[in-house]
Amino acid sequence: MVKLDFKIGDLHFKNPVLTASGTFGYGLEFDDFLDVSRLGGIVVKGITLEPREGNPSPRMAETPSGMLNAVGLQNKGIDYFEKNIYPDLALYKTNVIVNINGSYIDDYITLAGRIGKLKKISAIELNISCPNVRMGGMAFGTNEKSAREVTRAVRAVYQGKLIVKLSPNVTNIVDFARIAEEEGADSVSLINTLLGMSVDVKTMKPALSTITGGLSGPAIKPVALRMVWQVARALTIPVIGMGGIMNADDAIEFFLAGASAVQVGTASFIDPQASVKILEGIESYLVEKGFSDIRELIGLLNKVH
Amino acid sequence: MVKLDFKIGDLHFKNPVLTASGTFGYGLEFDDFLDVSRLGGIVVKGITLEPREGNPSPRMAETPSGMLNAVGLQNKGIDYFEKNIYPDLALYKTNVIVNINGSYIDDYITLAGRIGKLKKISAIELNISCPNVRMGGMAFGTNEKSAREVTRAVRAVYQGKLIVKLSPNVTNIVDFARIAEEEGADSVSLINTLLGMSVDVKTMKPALSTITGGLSGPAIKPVALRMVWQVARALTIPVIGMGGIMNADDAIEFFLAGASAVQVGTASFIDPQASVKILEGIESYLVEKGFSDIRELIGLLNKVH
Amino acid sequence: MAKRIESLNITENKRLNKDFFILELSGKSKIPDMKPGQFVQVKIEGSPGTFLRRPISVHDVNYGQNTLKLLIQIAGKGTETLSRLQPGDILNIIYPLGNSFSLPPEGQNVLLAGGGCGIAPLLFLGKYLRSNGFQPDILLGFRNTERIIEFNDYKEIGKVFLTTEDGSQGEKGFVTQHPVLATSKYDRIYCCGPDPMMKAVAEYSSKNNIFCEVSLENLMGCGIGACLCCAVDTVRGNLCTCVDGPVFNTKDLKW
Amino acid sequence: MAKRIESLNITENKRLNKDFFILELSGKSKIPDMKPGQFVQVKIEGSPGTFLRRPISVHDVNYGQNTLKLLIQIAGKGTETLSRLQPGDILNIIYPLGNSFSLPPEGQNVLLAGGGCGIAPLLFLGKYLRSNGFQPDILLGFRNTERIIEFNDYKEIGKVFLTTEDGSQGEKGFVTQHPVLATSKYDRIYCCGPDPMMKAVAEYSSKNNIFCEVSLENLMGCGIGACLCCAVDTVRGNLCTCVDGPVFNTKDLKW
Ligand SMILES: Cc1cc2nc3c(=O)[nH]c(=O)nc-3n(C[C@H](O)[C@H](O)[C@H](O)COP(=O)(O)OP(=O)(O)OC[C@H]3O[C@@H](n4cnc5c(N)ncnc54)[C@H](O)[C@@H]3O)c2cc1C
Ligand SMILES: Cc1cc2nc3c(=O)[nH]c(=O)nc-3n(C[C@H](O)[C@H](O)[C@H](O)COP(=O)(O)OP(=O)(O)OC[C@H]3O[C@@H](n4cnc5c(N)ncnc54)[C@H](O)[C@@H]3O)c2cc1C
Ligand SMILES: Cc1cc2nc3c(=O)[nH]c(=O)nc-3n(C[C@H](O)[C@H](O)[C@H](O)COP(=O)(O)O)c2cc1C
Ligand SMILES: Cc1cc2nc3c(=O)[nH]c(=O)nc-3n(C[C@H](O)[C@H](O)[C@H](O)COP(=O)(O)O)c2cc1C
Ligand code: FES
Ligand code: FES
Repeated sequence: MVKLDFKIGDLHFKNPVLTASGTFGYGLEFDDFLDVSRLGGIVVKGITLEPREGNPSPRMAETPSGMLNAVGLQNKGIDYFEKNIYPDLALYKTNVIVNINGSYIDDYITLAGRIGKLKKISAIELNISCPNVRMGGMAFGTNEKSAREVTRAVRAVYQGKLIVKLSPNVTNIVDFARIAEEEGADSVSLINTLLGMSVDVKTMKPALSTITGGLSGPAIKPVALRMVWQVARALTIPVIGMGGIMNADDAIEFFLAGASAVQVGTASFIDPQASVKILEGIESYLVEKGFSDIRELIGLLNKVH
Repeated sequence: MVKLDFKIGDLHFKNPVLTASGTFGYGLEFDDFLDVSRLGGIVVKGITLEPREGNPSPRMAETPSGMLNAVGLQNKGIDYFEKNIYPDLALYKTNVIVNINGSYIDDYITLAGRIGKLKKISAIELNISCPNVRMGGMAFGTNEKSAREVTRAVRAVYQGKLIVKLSPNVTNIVDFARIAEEEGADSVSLINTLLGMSVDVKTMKPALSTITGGLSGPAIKPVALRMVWQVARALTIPVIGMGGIMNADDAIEFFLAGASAVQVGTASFIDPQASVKILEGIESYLVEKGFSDIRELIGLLNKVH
Repeated sequence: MAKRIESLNITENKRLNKDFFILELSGKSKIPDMKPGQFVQVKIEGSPGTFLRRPISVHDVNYGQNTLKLLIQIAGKGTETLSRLQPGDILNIIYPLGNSFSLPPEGQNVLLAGGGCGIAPLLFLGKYLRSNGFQPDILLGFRNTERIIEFNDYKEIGKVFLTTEDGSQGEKGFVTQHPVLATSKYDRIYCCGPDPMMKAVAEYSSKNNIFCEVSLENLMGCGIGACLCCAVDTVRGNLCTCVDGPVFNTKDLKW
Repeated sequence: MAKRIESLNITENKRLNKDFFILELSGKSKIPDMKPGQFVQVKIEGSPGTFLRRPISVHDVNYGQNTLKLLIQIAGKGTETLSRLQPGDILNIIYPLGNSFSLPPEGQNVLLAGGGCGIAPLLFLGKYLRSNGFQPDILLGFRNTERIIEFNDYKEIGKVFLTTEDGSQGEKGFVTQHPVLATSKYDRIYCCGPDPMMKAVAEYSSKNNIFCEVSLENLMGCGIGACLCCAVDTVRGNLCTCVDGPVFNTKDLKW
């Protein structure tokens, strides 16, 4: 038996395969396909204080080896979540992490406070890719000052584990990772989607109602892997890697580059069982290569180079 | 007959299809496959003052819908170029643009001065993606100060048309485009490759000798298109778009987003005739849609939105 | 019925005309119960441009023979790749997905209206209605003779009326212009087809106070309610085409 | 010879064993003159993971029948997709590419040494040498019996010697351990195979002062000298495997 578990601080994960926010619903959508409790954890879809309708259709476009989305954080808000969704989530025998979003720092603070009261929620994933309304619409996660402020504010009110999810749309992602670590984050996760765009040449219109949207899927894997490698070398807190992971080999690339855990995103759309298949594949790989603990794999690339 | 020509200042291009630096050799490698003079122009491979051996093998890796390269500007230097390559290039009946690179601002200045003496070279493409040795290895193109300095320095010594090639590995590419325009560039071209990485899980080693490398091909098209759209809305000088253009439809997406011309890169590896096929495809599209001049297409998306 | 992911065998690929074909699939294990209006998410192998699955309606089900049919129009790379499948090939699908057309109250007079690949779910719906004691009329619209899809199977369900836009067969014009709408009185219309057709039928129904359900198309990321990419604007806010639909009562849609 | 890009027809796909197959291609127009050691860049259709072309050596040419053969080992997704090609299918290639093995001075004693898919260019080279009056010996190395590729065609060129690593056929060990190297005196060795084999042969040649050419493998972006991705470190600096090679004199290589 290979050891697969990992920890963020004292929070234990039985294995390092999680699902990425916005790509796995509330887990419940996948109950027909797999035993969600087998996973190391699930990150549920992005939540906001107030209900949000999200963006108009069309909200997605297929691109070479990837997809663009412009969902726009459609969700029913924290009240609904607490009342109607949390009770079901509480039944999962795995870590449930909530991805929080806001336009103002106060939104984040209130949300984090409310989530902090939900016993079964293991951690918060702080999504700083939202446009910071007070800072003129520039995303929190692409501005060092507001990234620091929002992390500090949430850290001050939230006692659980805090994972800061980094935006890849920056010159130097390591700067942002360092800020998160400095401000007391327990872990960082990366990458969120790359900002992209697609045009329908038949209609001569943008493919998305919002013109630009978030690019995910295998197309972004090389960029994601590079960023995880850079960040893992610079930080001491665990790094959760994601971006285009479709199979076990993809996940292993991230471990070798220094990720302590991975999140499976877009892959779940194509194969709802992708996450457990990846988990099984990682286990086989470790056995085949003669490792007894996944820790031996993590950052092996950094040790050699 | 549809009108396809475009201008950078008073420099005339018979059509808006160019080839991207580093992907079309010196054009000569393609003479067996197409009549290079049919193209609007070619941008020859990156040149430096001194000869460069480039990086060790392996220099490339395939990724989903893309490729990573770590060529490292292998070239024989300006002396060799002037003596042995320029005479052949001078025979092409199209614009020949030279992509210049350096580690110090002085390298760029000397190179630009020498290129300025070569009558047949229509323009310089200033590649600011090289690491700026004096600024601690951060690429010229990802630091506003050094981007400004190098553009200003080259502008001061070069009378021909100056195209600044922008790096996509920045938080806000529009800032860099504006700097280029402010410093007197006649055009900007974008995007250069995204910084990426790939790991061979069999050997547990990086796929490239340099660990990270430049991602090109269809995978990056959504990011490239988004950046071209952003930049074209912000500038008044012509924008040359590139990144994953494989066929005429891809090119048309860039025109609709605001590009005045396009460069075909990685596509030429898979089909050495890709550039002329794209040119023909653009022409058919315009005829089919009832346009008589490609100018009607350019930035149509910006006009609508 | 629980959703599942399964690799089925292609038992037949029947080409109907230049653009349409029917795939017959058969599974090793018993296929699940499906309801008319539901769809499957098809995985497309060997098509580099096709990254995501494609939604296709259930066209027909034969529980006795454990087979399932899909009627598919070649619309792009994905469907083109599917059109080249051969008996013996394998097709991975996620199914059954989505809600379904509602069963009318006893004795109602029902019309099924469809056009193009939108006729796909109507065969299964028609058979289902027949087995529940209804005698639906069927109104099919096509662009021209060349585009007509063989509809003999529909004749076993009820009377079939035909329109073509160029008048080359049946009545000339759109389905909403067919005289049967004036001569017969329908309580319900079930419609599936191109957007403009569904909108016209919805308008007709609304004017004449007829209950009308349509099966919407939309781009889909997942098909199971996880990605929220398939939003449709309704009086109850943004709903998912894939789990709240694809069948919607037209009075709920903000068209 | 000018390079060209062309779609050829598959006329045969012959499976040799679990891993190897031979594609025979035929063109409508006359195939160009090719030289032993040259290769083609193959476009792989319908393989989502395979973005770039794949380099494959010319295994055999029959100008009379206007056909060309490729001997291919299944190494990954691209070659796996090629292995499923059927007669009648089309294969787009760019060719002829690269330099070639040099012709020996008259009367020289020549050995062709190959292993695995590295034997591919040696058949064409052997036939070429024969037609120029040479009588090369051929030394083939394989891992084990299961991996042996049928080599009857090679017997028509010259004497064939065999090694397997496990000794299940021929001599046991690597090609450089075959006794023929001790008993015969060769003036030239042409070698193609896995890197360790070529290095061993190069070392043997260097020690015994034998002229030795190897055909290198490398990852290729373009195959025509445009991308500089296929660099090989030589005494003359970085050269391109695709245009300066794939054939190199081992004394030029910085191994
Ligand atoms: C619930 C549902 C049921 C469907 N049932 C059937 C059916 O039974 N038979 C059938 O032939 N088709 C059906 N469709 C439509 C089918 O999904 C699309 O035609 C198919 O996805 C196109 O894929 P492609 O790769 O061939 O085309 P692409 O190359 O992806 O696109 C070609 C063109 O089709 C449009 N398109 C792509 N996907 C969709 C989509 N999901 N809905 C509408 N337009 C789209 C694109 O915008 C583009 O203009 C259904 C769609 C939905 C949502
Ligand atoms: C000049 C030249 C001539 C060749 N001639 C032949 C031939 O006649 N017959 C034959 O079977 N093979 C030949 N090869 C090797 C062949 O190109 C590779 O096996 C093929 O590209 C693998 O593609 P794939 O998609 O199947 O494997 P991938 O999935 O791309 O890779 C599978 C494995 O093969 C390795 N690999 C991939 N491409 C190459 C390459 N170009 N060279 C070496 N290793 C590679 C990868 O690193 C990986 O470990 C030749 C290579 C070169 C450079
Ligand atoms: C449809 C969709 C919705 C998403 N919603 C969220 C979200 O609400 N919050 C968030 O932090 N990330 C969101 N993401 C980003 C993913 O969590 C993940 O960071 C990204 O998709 C890259 O991983 P992948 O390539 O494996 O999908 C979303 C992605 C997709 C495709
Ligand atoms: C092998 C290779 C070498 C390149 N060399 C250069 C170079 O020397 N100078 C430069 O400005 N860009 C270089 N580029 C970047 C391309 O010019 C282009 O910006 C990039 O590849 C994106 O376009 P594409 O996706 O169409 O290839 C190179 C790209 C590749 C793939
Ligand atoms: S397609 Fe994903 S929610 Fe409907
Ligand atoms: S493969 Fe491009 S230069 Fe050799």
